[in-house]
Amino acid sequence: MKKLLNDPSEMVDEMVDGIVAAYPDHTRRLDDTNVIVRNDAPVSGKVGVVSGGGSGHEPTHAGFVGEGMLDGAAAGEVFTSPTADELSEMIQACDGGAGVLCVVKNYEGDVMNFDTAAEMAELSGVDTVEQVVVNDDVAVEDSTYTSGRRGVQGTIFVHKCAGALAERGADIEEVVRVAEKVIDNVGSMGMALTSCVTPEKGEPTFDIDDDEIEIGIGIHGEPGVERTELVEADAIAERLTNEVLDDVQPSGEVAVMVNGMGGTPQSELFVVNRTVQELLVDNGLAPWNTWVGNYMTSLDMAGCSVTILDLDEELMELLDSPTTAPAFKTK
Amino acid sequence: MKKLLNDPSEMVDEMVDGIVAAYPDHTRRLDDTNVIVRNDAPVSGKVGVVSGGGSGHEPTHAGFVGEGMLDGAAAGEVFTSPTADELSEMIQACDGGAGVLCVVKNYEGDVMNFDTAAEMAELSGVDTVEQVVVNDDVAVEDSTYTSGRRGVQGTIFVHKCAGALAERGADIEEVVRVAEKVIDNVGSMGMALTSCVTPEKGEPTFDIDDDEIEIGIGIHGEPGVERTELVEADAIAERLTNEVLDDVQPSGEVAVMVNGMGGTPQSELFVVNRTVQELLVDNGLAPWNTWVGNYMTSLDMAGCSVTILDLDEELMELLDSPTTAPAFKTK
Amino acid sequence: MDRADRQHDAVLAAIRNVAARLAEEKDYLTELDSAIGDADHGTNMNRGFEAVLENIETKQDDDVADIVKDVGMTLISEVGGAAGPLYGGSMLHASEQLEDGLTRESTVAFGEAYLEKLRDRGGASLGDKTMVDAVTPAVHTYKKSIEEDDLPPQEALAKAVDAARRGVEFTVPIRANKGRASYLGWRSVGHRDPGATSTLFMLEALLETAEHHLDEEVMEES
Amino acid sequence: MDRADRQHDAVLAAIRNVAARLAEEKDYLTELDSAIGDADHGTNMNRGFEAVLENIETKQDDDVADIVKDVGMTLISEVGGAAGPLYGGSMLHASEQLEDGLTRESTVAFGEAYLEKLRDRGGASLGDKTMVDAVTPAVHTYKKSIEEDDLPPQEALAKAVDAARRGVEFTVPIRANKGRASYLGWRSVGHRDPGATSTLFMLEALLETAEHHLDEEVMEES
Ligand SMILES: Nc1ncnc2c1ncn2[C@@H]1O[C@H](COP(=O)(O)OP(=O)(O)O)[C@@H](O)[C@H]1O
Ligand SMILES: Nc1ncnc2c1ncn2[C@@H]1O[C@H](COP(=O)(O)OP(=O)(O)O)[C@@H](O)[C@H]1O
Ligand SMILES: [Mg+2]
Ligand SMILES: [Mg+2]
Ligand SMILES: [Mg+2]
Ligand SMILES: [Mg+2]
Repeated sequence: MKKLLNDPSEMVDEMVDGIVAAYPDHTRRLDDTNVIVRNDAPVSGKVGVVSGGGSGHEPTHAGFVGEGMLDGAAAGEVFTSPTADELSEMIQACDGGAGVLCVVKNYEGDVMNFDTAAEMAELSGVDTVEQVVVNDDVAVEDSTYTSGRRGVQGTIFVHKCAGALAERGADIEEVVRVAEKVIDNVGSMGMALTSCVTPEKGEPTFDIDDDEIEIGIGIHGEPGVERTELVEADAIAERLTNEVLDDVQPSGEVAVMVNGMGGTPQSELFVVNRTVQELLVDNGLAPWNTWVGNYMTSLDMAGCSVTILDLDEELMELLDSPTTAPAFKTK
Repeated sequence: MKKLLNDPSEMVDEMVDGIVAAYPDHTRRLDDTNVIVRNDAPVSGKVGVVSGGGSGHEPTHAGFVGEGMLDGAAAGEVFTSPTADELSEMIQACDGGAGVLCVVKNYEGDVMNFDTAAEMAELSGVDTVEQVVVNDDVAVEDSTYTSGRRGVQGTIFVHKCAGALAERGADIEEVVRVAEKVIDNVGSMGMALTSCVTPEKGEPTFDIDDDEIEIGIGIHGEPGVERTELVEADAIAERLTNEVLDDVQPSGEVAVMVNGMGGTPQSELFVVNRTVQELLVDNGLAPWNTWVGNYMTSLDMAGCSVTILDLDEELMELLDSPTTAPAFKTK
Repeated sequence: MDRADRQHDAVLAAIRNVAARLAEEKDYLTELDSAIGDADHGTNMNRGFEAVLENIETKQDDDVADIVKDVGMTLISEVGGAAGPLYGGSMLHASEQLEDGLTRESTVAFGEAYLEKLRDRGGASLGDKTMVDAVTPAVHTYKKSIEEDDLPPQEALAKAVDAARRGVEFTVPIRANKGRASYLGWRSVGHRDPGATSTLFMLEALLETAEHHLDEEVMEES
Repeated sequence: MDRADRQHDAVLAAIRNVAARLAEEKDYLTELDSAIGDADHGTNMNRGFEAVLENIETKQDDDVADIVKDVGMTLISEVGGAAGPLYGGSMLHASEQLEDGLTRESTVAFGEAYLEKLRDRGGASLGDKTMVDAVTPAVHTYKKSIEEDDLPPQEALAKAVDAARRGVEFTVPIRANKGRASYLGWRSVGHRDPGATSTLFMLEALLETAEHHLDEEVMEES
């Protein structure tokens, strides 16, 4: 498998350089880490909002660093949670005295490393470190038999709403409240046509035939919850949308994300979006705004995900307030 | 090759529906065409700025329709110029009485169809239809042996600058002047790791080995100007950047686009960007702003392109003025 | 059936034959366009002629010139790309020559007008590795066969097809100087031009039709 | 060489052996993680132990507990993912038990502390198809072999390795309830757990080291 890389083991390091080189006005890199923070971090008196996770999901998370969104983003190795010491450095660098909220996607590695990092940061003098865990993947049963549901694309809406509220000077309880509100009202589900290829392994993570698809995949090239035969885009759009709607049960205006997994052309995402929107309207919902594109990817995997967030006035206003984060465009 | 599609021959039609469904506040579709225009088109007294071309390059062109950028975008079949009659309808729908500028990428099909469309639109009462032809692809020799150089990613900067000036109420001569200024100062070059797969054909357009790359490709799955062995990302970044710099010969501040061809993860684009930026600085240039992502793609092709625009105060200001176009985020 | 009716039927039959042939050759033409273009020529032409077939159902009563004009307009609005304006525009322009029906003279005039518009619109010269390389020898040969050699129309057309075939073969060893293939530079050498090839297929379908529907009588000066 | 020096050397040798074994098994572990996880476990562990190898060069003079502690910290800051805090955190926590060197008692206490931290941090129970399934039988067996059966340390360790191997095999036919593999539900059945397997490899490397570097004398109570 061919990739635009130098030494694969240097990929994350070089990528982080490349991100900061693209957005030097907004971002800087913390020395000797793979952490990117806002250039003006810590913003005194503002609650810091940070996130992080394995690499391979770009533009997640670094693309969401900017005024009105994230203060910091930590990049782990590909699909591997960042280590606790880097996370702790990020928390410290983004603490303007009003506390730091960590937005964590629900994976045991991420949760455990963020937990450890919070302890370390508190020992280093950060007053308050809060954590919210995003678990929007409705494909996964939330039962005693799993580690809870995974966190996927809904996380981006958490970043935006929490980041916007923090930017306005809200205190940490308020920021946590809004983050939890998004988490409670968002659901996602994804599918794959192909496996991704990780730089180190250089081969597909899973084998899949030319007439098969995986339904209910995560963002790490894990197999999905079900393998089915290849069906048309409309059938896929219906399956994903209906399962998300069943879970989220929205009632009025919704925010929608039709996300590409990295290897799928945007034309196909729009074909999917057409049917997603039809279903929403059929269900009496009002799509308030829609994002179509590659927002939280799985390297070069072909496939898509559908995310739906049930909105109220507060969330609409927060989603729409300005941000300089390069990967998020407001309505 | 698996794709998120229904009937491949309905792809463009369904995609156009899906685009308008995603951005209903900004856009609408002209009946019985694959043309998307600003919801409020024609804007009375404003010069209309329109573009178009084959599909398969999303978010180009529809993603650039919005206040401050394009008034209209016509989508042809995949990699096939839109037909003259649809182009003519677009021109008429975007004529607010101050004339319409057509931004055309230099392909014979596009140029011939836009030429015919302009004649048709003028017959239907549009006073002034102007055309600029973008030919920024430095990979192609501009000689009597070619049809001139191709138009590629630099076109997006033309849309933005011309669109911003038109939005401010400039007359058509002024808008043409600025479009030509961008064209004179921009260059691009691309490469591919893999061929794209068109929906109708369902197979790679060209064969390429696992240890080969194509240098100097266009955006239609055409083979490039040269096939070489697979090299590291740094070598690729150097080759593309140096050839573009040689051609554009910029001197101070530059705008940069590191564009993915559709199938390349953003992480890899950032690895490329790192080296691009180093080279720019080594050449005494000041990168004023950089866009990294999928802007003008070739379906699911893996690869990238580098675009450099030599800036002056006017172009910086125009690039940075606000636009609601979903696929373009200002600095 | 009078002469006009027979001509009318011949033209409709020709269109159906061309459409059928292009449908058959769709994948092959796209294959040729994959090598030196963007893999859409077969799809483009087939889409165009499918629309033509639909349209002529409603144009059964038009005269020969109007039918050909309508084919040109349909191609312009359905094919897109480079082939759309070239095929469609040339046919539209040349259709005028058929206003008095198909005669030895009018078909020569049609060919000449077609070639003229093709060269005008696309700006390609002979040897640029485009459809011009197939059209030019066909038109020249047809004209000479009719005007100088006084051959019957089918024979003249058969010679024209043969000439076009040489034109297509001639595109193989030369470098493209127009169209998408020109971006390949020397790498275009060794490949058959898709547009020249589709031109040949159309001419072959015309010849086949002529063998069944045209005889000297039908094309006699009225 | 006195007892402390021999223990010191044994620990360094053990670390090198473990690192070498994980380097060898890197692709296999990643392969296992491809089937039910995200294809990084081998890379993660290998990256961690490469860093450990570098670090111990500068820690040659530390005592046994400090060296193990340092290994834990390095794993925490280099491995990431789930394995980093689990392996690193457990080792860091358990290292305290070695403050008075390697003895029959201290090694049992180390194992117990390691297991305790592992279960605390990850919240997994036996049978959840995680590394807990390898660590638990190993620790239980080692403790019983030393405390009840009064076996020599190597023999106890050999039994522990055997126990871990059964634990690893036990992960194959059961459903995952923790970690990434749990998202697969029933589809996880039939696959070997990567973390349990890397645990086994580490124990095998320890046993190999013990056979060369440890005898009863070295581990006698001082
Ligand atoms: N300038 C031109 N003059 C004459 N023929 C041309 C010209 N440009 C392209 N062609 C013809 O058009 C053919 C390609 O048509 P098609 O693939 O349908 O359009 P596109 O090149 O836009 O994809 C070429 O094989 C060539 O014969
Ligand atoms: N909660 C847990 N408790 C114990 N072990 C766990 C837990 N979660 C994961 N593991 C172990 O970690 C292994 C995976 O490690 P690794 O692949 O490096 O991390 P990640 O799952 O973050 O990619 C699993 O095979 C399993 O043995
Ligand atoms: Mg991982
Ligand atoms: Mg084309
Ligand atoms: Mg073509
Ligand atoms: Mg893993």
